[in-house]
Amino acid sequence: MIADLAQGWPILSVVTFLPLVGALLILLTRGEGEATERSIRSIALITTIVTFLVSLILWAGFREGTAEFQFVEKHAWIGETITYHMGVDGISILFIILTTFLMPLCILASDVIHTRVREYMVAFLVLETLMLGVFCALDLVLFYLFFEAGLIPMFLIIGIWGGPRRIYATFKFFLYTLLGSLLMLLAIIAIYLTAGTTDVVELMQFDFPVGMQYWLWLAFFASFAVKVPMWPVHTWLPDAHVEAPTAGSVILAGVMLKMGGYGFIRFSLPLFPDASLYFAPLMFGLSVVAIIYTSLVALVQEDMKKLIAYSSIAHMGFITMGIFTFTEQGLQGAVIQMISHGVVSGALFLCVGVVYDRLHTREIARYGGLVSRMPVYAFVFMLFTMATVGLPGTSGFVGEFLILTGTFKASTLTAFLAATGLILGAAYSLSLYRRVIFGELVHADLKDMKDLNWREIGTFLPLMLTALWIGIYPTYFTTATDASVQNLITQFRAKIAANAAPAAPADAAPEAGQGTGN
Amino acid sequence: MTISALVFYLFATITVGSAVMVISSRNPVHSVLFLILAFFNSAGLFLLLGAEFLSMILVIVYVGAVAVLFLFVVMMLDVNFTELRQGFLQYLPVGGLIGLILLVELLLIVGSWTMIPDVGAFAAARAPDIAAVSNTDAIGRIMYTQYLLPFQGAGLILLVAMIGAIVLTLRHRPGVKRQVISAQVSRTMKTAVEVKKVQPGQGI
Amino acid sequence: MEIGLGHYLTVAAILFVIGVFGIFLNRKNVIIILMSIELMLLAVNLNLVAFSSFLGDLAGQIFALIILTVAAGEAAIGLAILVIYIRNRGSIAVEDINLMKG
Amino acid sequence: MTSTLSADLALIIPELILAVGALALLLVGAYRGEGSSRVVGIGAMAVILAALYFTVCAGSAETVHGFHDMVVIDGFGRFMKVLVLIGALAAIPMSVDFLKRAGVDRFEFPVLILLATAGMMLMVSANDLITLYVGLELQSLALYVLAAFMRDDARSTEAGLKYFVLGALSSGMLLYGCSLIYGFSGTTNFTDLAKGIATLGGHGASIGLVIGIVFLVAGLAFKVSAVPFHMWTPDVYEGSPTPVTAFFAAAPKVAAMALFLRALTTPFGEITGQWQQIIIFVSIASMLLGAFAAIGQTNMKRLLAYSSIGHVGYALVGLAAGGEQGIRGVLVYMTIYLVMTLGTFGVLLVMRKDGKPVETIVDFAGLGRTHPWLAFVMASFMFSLAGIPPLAGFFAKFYVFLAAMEQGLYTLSVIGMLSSVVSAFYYLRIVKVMYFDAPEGQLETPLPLASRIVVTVTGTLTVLYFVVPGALVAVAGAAAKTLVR
Amino acid sequence: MIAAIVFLPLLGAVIAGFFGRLIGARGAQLVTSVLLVVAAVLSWIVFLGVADHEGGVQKLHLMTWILSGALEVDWALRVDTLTAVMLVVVNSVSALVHIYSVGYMAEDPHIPRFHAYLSLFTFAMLMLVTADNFVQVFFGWEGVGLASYLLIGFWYKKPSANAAAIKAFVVNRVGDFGFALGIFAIFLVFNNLSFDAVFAAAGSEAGKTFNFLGYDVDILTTICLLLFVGCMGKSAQLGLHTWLPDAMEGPTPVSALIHAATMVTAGVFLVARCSPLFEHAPFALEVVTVVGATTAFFAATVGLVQNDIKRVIAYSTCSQLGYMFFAAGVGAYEASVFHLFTHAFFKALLFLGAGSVIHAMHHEQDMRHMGGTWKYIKLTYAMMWIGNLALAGVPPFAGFFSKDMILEVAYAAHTGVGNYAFTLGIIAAGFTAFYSWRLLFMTFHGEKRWGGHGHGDHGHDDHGHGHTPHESPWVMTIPLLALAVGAMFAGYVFFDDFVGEGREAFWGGAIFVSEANKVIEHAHHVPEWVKLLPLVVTALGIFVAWVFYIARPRWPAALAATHREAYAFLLNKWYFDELYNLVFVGGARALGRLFWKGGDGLIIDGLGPNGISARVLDVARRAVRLQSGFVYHYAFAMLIGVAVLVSWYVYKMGVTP
Repeated sequence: MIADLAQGWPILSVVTFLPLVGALLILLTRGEGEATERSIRSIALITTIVTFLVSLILWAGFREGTAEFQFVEKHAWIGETITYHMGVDGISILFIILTTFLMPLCILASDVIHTRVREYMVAFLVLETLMLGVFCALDLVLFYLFFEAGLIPMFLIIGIWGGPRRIYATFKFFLYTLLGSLLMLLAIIAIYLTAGTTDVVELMQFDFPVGMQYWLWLAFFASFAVKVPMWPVHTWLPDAHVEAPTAGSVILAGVMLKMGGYGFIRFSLPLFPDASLYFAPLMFGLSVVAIIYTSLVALVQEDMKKLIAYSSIAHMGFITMGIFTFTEQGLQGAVIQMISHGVVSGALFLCVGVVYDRLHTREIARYGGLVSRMPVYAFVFMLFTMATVGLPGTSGFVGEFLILTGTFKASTLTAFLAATGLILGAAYSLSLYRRVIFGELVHADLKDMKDLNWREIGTFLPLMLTALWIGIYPTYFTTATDASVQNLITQFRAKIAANAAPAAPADAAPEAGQGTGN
Repeated sequence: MTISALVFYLFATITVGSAVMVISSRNPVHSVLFLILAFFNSAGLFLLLGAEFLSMILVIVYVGAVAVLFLFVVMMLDVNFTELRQGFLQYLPVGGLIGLILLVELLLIVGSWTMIPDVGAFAAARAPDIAAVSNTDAIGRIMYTQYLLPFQGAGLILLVAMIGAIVLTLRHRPGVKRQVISAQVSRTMKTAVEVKKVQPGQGI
Repeated sequence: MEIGLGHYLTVAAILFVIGVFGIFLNRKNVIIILMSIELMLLAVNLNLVAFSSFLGDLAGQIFALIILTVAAGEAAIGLAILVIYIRNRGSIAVEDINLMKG
Repeated sequence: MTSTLSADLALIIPELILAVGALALLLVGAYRGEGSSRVVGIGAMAVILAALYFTVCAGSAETVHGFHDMVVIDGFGRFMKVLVLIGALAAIPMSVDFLKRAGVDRFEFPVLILLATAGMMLMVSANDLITLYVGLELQSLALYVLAAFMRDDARSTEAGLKYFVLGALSSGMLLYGCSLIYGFSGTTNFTDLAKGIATLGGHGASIGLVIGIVFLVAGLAFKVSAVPFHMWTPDVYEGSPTPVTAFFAAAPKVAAMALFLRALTTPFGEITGQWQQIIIFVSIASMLLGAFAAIGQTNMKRLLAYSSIGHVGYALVGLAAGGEQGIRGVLVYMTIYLVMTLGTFGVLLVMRKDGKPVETIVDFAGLGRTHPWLAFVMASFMFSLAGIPPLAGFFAKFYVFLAAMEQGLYTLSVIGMLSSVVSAFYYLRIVKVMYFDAPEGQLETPLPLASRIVVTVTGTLTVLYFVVPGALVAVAGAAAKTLVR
Repeated sequence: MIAAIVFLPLLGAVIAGFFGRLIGARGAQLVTSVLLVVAAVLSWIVFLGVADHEGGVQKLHLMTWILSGALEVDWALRVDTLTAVMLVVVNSVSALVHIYSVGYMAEDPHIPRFHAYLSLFTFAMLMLVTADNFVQVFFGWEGVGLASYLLIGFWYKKPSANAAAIKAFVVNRVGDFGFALGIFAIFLVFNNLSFDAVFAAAGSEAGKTFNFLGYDVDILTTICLLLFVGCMGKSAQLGLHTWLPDAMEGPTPVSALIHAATMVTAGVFLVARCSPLFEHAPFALEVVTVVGATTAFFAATVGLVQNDIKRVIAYSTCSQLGYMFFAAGVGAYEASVFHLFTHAFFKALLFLGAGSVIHAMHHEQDMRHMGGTWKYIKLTYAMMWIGNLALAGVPPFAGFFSKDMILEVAYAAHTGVGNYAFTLGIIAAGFTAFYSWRLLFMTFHGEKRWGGHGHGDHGHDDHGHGHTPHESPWVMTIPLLALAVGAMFAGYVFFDDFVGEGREAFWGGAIFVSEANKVIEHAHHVPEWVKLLPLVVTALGIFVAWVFYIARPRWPAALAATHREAYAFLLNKWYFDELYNLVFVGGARALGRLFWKGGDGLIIDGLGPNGISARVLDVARRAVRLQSGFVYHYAFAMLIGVAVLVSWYVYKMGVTP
């Protein structure tokens, strides 16, 4: 029934560009003052909710069990070869839902913004379109367009509504990301010149020469690694997070970081399998360093957002590690972890936002003992803290568990080192929680803190339910991705084998097969 | 050593020498005069090369117009020239070195010139036999045919120069009385003559 | 000793370099710079005429003619600009032409 | 090639319209005297529109040579001419208001623009070194005057003087190069040069010829303001009246680039290997300098000057790549660059504070709050200049680097990308000033209508270009095909 | 029924947690306690069913949990004998603790929260013991960790409680780290994570090797050792024990439930559950034995000198867990679980008794401020006696049966590690007796030290120290009595089923014992002196305690003074905490700071974005300086440009025509 609704119209384009319509509507509003502001908020909220609902129709119409792209739209765009090609498979659809799901919550959480509301909402809606486009695009140039364009609204969001050091942060964010992306652009051009197309579906059938793969892989790596961000190109993230307004942080952590991981899965693996295999140890190394290093750094942070930002880097380290295991568990784990992290870290930033809105500081030492004033908040915060710690039953566990399972297959040492992240993660998350929520209520101004209001509870509730849902019944999500991931791995193995066969069949077998159990 | 060679060296030496003086003499008026000298000698060189028309044009246009214009401006501008020569040598070493290198290279390059084997095949405007048609005549023949467009273009350039010079320098000073011919011509009796009845015993 | 093309080209090259010299060695007088430009154009003309003569081709002379014409216009414009500049600043020292930099 | 004069004249109808129109308007102005600038301006726009009409619609689509092969009319030329005319067309209305307020609303201004445009048209279709020179000088002389047009303004006259002196020097170099080319190949005609180089083989590419090309390139690089022949640009851009700067940055640059392309491609296409290195060198130097030197500028016009130097560097990447793809890249780049530049200067011209035109970056502070639409458009231009998708500037870069990568110019491409990150920094700074800083002072209202129209049109084109990017590319591709045979 | 047993506590937790304010403290207590009692009754029914050999293995598939390729994990409940034993232990103790808490926590403002936590804990523990795959065990494993964390930190205003809570969680995480790796290794090797499949295939993997961290190692040994790391964390074995004493910061019922009877025994449970794996990994078993024995000894020595009443019991727990492990290590899993079973009763009894004392003393925990209280709280006093007797292994109390069994199997193993364990076990038994009666004497006998003097130096809430101790209300004493019954009779009643002749029928495959493993058989036939020796050392221990704390009260201080260093060593728990704080906590913080300020700040940002932007600005400044404004400079630049290009071509092409 609902499934049929999704057919017969360009639903992907509608989902993608619906927020733009909302943005236009907001631009058409006139005047200043309370009433206008309220109507702007309502338009934004309604737009994002409608987008979410449409994306749910998409979700309902999605057929599981096939690796093919669905809801495909393809129109000539730049000439004949570079097309407007949209489509989703089991991997990308989750990100679309994640994005549309987080957006209304962000709009809700933005009630505290009172300056330049019109621009704020427009920026967010435009950003939503661009993010959705990234996950729908099946053409490299189109992808790049969305991928890069997202910088603009984010730049403004951090820069206009951000904290005191917002200029530094937003410039760092923008230029860092731009640098990586431009190298990817060159690689896209090289791909176009070599393969004669930028269509992802066609490219997946294309075999790049192995020598070239390395360069292309590195160029894509430059972009995605910055976006993820991987150590050592991660330093923009803490700054950006600290300065961004709450909703900006949520989107940044919840969706934008995922673009990097998504990129690795969507492009690096299927397009450059040999290079991916070749560089997998590098990815493992960097991921492990990210996990341990940033966890340790998170341990000594004094700013709540910075701590969570560093923890994000560590979590993203798990993701990059999982992707390059080339195992089903690793890849699915990475996807689940990305979704989970999107929900959980987004929620954590919202948690920070809640107290920030009340006290206007994020310094951990300024808090303490909040539980006696804000029990509901303490509960919410606890739940997400546990999710980020990776407690079984929450979403955080499933992703990390699958990733580590996959990683253990690929490299026991990597898994061993990465698993120390479990310990460190617990240490910094709990110490944050303790310092903010527990202890004696010493600061006088905390005595007047109000507990969550209904709007805030309404914001958190869906997130909590999702975090638990993924934690308790992740199969719902893994079955969606299953066919795509399996196809990805099959293709990957086939390509590796094909390329290795003429040269040296002996040492070319993917490492993933080691171990007696297989 | 033929006469023509001697003449060439004479002209060449004077040209180069006066060119040096143009840029190094202390008084701009002297510079202009040396420039004129250089032009004259170049005209001589042109003659040696058989370009009689250009030679004359050089004298007429350059000496007669451009150089005089320079002289005019130099004289017109009431600038104290006495201190205008200092600091000339500050950049000489480096500049001189680079200039010298460039010069040597240019000389090497022009020294490498050889007659193109089949020049007639694609030359732009093959010169007619000098015995049959004089240089001026030959130039005139192609000037208005083959090279009509650049010739007209050059005309436009002169127009621009004229407009430009006027736009930049012409000033209507307020308070200066001017003759407005059209106004004079268009005067009628009505506007020009006012008839007043003068009452007896009273002034106007 | 036959006077060949090389001789003329040498003279032209020297003139050209002197012209260039005049532009950047001169720091006190803009008018000299304008004259240096005339020297450069003269050098070019000499080049063209010499080539024209030795190639037996009139295009070079036509080119030189055009250059002569244009140079006259150029001189007029240059001097006009110079005149208004001096009206504004009261100086023609090259070193003073330095309102804008960086 | 023999042809009747009337047939030849028919080829250059747009140029004739411009020249004759300029003369006619000169008479109108002279007759009506002071205060006729408005009428003359409107007339000039009409003349340009007529020229535009004949450029686009009249004439055959084929390549035609005329005036004893002194000019060539082809798709490439037509494309560039359209750009030039658009640039000129936009410059006139934007300047009228400005000059009136500055007290120099003289009717010669539009006339000079018309004449300069005629020179540019000639440059674009030049097929001979002599035509090239004549066109170039026709343009340059008019521009020297325009730069110094505010003759009572010290900076304007200084700009004029600098531009003139250095321009003359560059002309000298260019001419020296022409003379060498002529001497070492025996002809000034592009078609013949190509033929000669092809038939003479090693003789064709003698050292003298190559050095001639070097001098020629130096002269042309000056006109497009490529490093190291760029030094005049910041000073002249800053000093000249703003509408003149807008005009400088738009039309002459396009024309000079067209000339650059034709003068290197048509006659010397056979020996691309010889001059490619110069272009690569110049291109890299321009991109880097454009990126670095603009950082820390406080004057908007000066910043845009450096920015334009950088953009020339990017356009030259396409030329360095050469071939149909490369030329197409340059054409696309110049088109988009023209639009962005006109728009940016349009914004600059719209703004006046305290009775003075706005020039410094600080004046943009808080524009996002006081004039959201203007700030939005300006921000779009900035992001577009930085090459951020989905704005037009991205596609511009995309096509030149596409060509460069195709030719295996990887180092050049990477350097280009890196420098575009650096340049993004200062573009962002302007956005930052507009959106993140608190407003200072009020803009004078009402904002000039003409500039607002220009801003709106160019802004819309820049923002919405991504919707149908293929059209321009197709046209540019067809145009490029006519140049590269 | 199984589902009811498992999910009733969860229901209680949810009701008490979310609607605590609605139903009030009384309501929350009532709901959770009743639900728990129901669950406990149901567990006994299940247990008795199993004990009557009616059940066998029951499985209840709830739903799929994780499904990713070959990895299939279900939510499922599995009941066999081992589970049934654990169900009984968990639910019984938990129910009693719930009831006890009604009294103990009566003055606390957060009663619903406390009861919610307790029930939540119970749920997690039940999930752990009913798991039918490793991941679900892990779920319960971490779940109890969470509940433990919440309960230890229940008094969130006390910094020490918060610190202890985090410590408990993090140290447990260290164990979980090993456990998780073990699970990954199992999946790698067996491609499956359900108990049935893995255990069925275990035999065929024996002796094979795989690559781990670059070394070729025996598969099962590695897996078992990794799993054992998890067990060490949860069961506070030497090295990862530091959290347990600190966990005493939590309310006493919590200590009784979590840190004595249930959660800490999860490690033992896991070893027993994984007996099919351990049986094929002899080296791993040896490690288990050595660690267990050492812990038993170590904790006993530390227990000798502690002054906090709960800490003494905590070390005692630690020590007893050591016993259980070395029993398992020598292959007597049944004995191990038997001790677990009996220990649950008497240790919970001791804790609750101690709680009763503390309650009576108005939250005074330091034994040096007690003494002479037996007259005021006679019932508690009696309960403590029973508990101590059971703990010390005095017949016929429960501890006697299980503990002696363990010592006997250690002896009967006739291996090096077995003898090691036996020796240390005997010594620890003596120590156990000593510190147990030391506790008893210091608390209940001697002079009154609680009369309001000398209290200035401790930091507990010091309300009402001057009051006379009073007996606890009936809600607290009834659980004590119930547990006392268990502490007295659990050993005797179940001896036969657990480790006696009926054991094979009783366990019915829940515990796998290889053909060659006849250690329990042998244990029944050890020499007499082996059976008597524990009793002798126990008696000795009690006697020494009597001498020190009743007959010659000055001796302990004198002894401590003469052996100052040894005393300090024991008092400071062998300096484990100091070492860990220095190395791990301090190290991690120092490294974190180094990476943050040095790595991120100086190196990455310094060389990266900030450094590059600074260089860019330098270059920009220099580039701008070139633009001097002088025409001749500009001309010069052009000239140089041309000269360079010309020179380049002259150099490249030469000047030959």
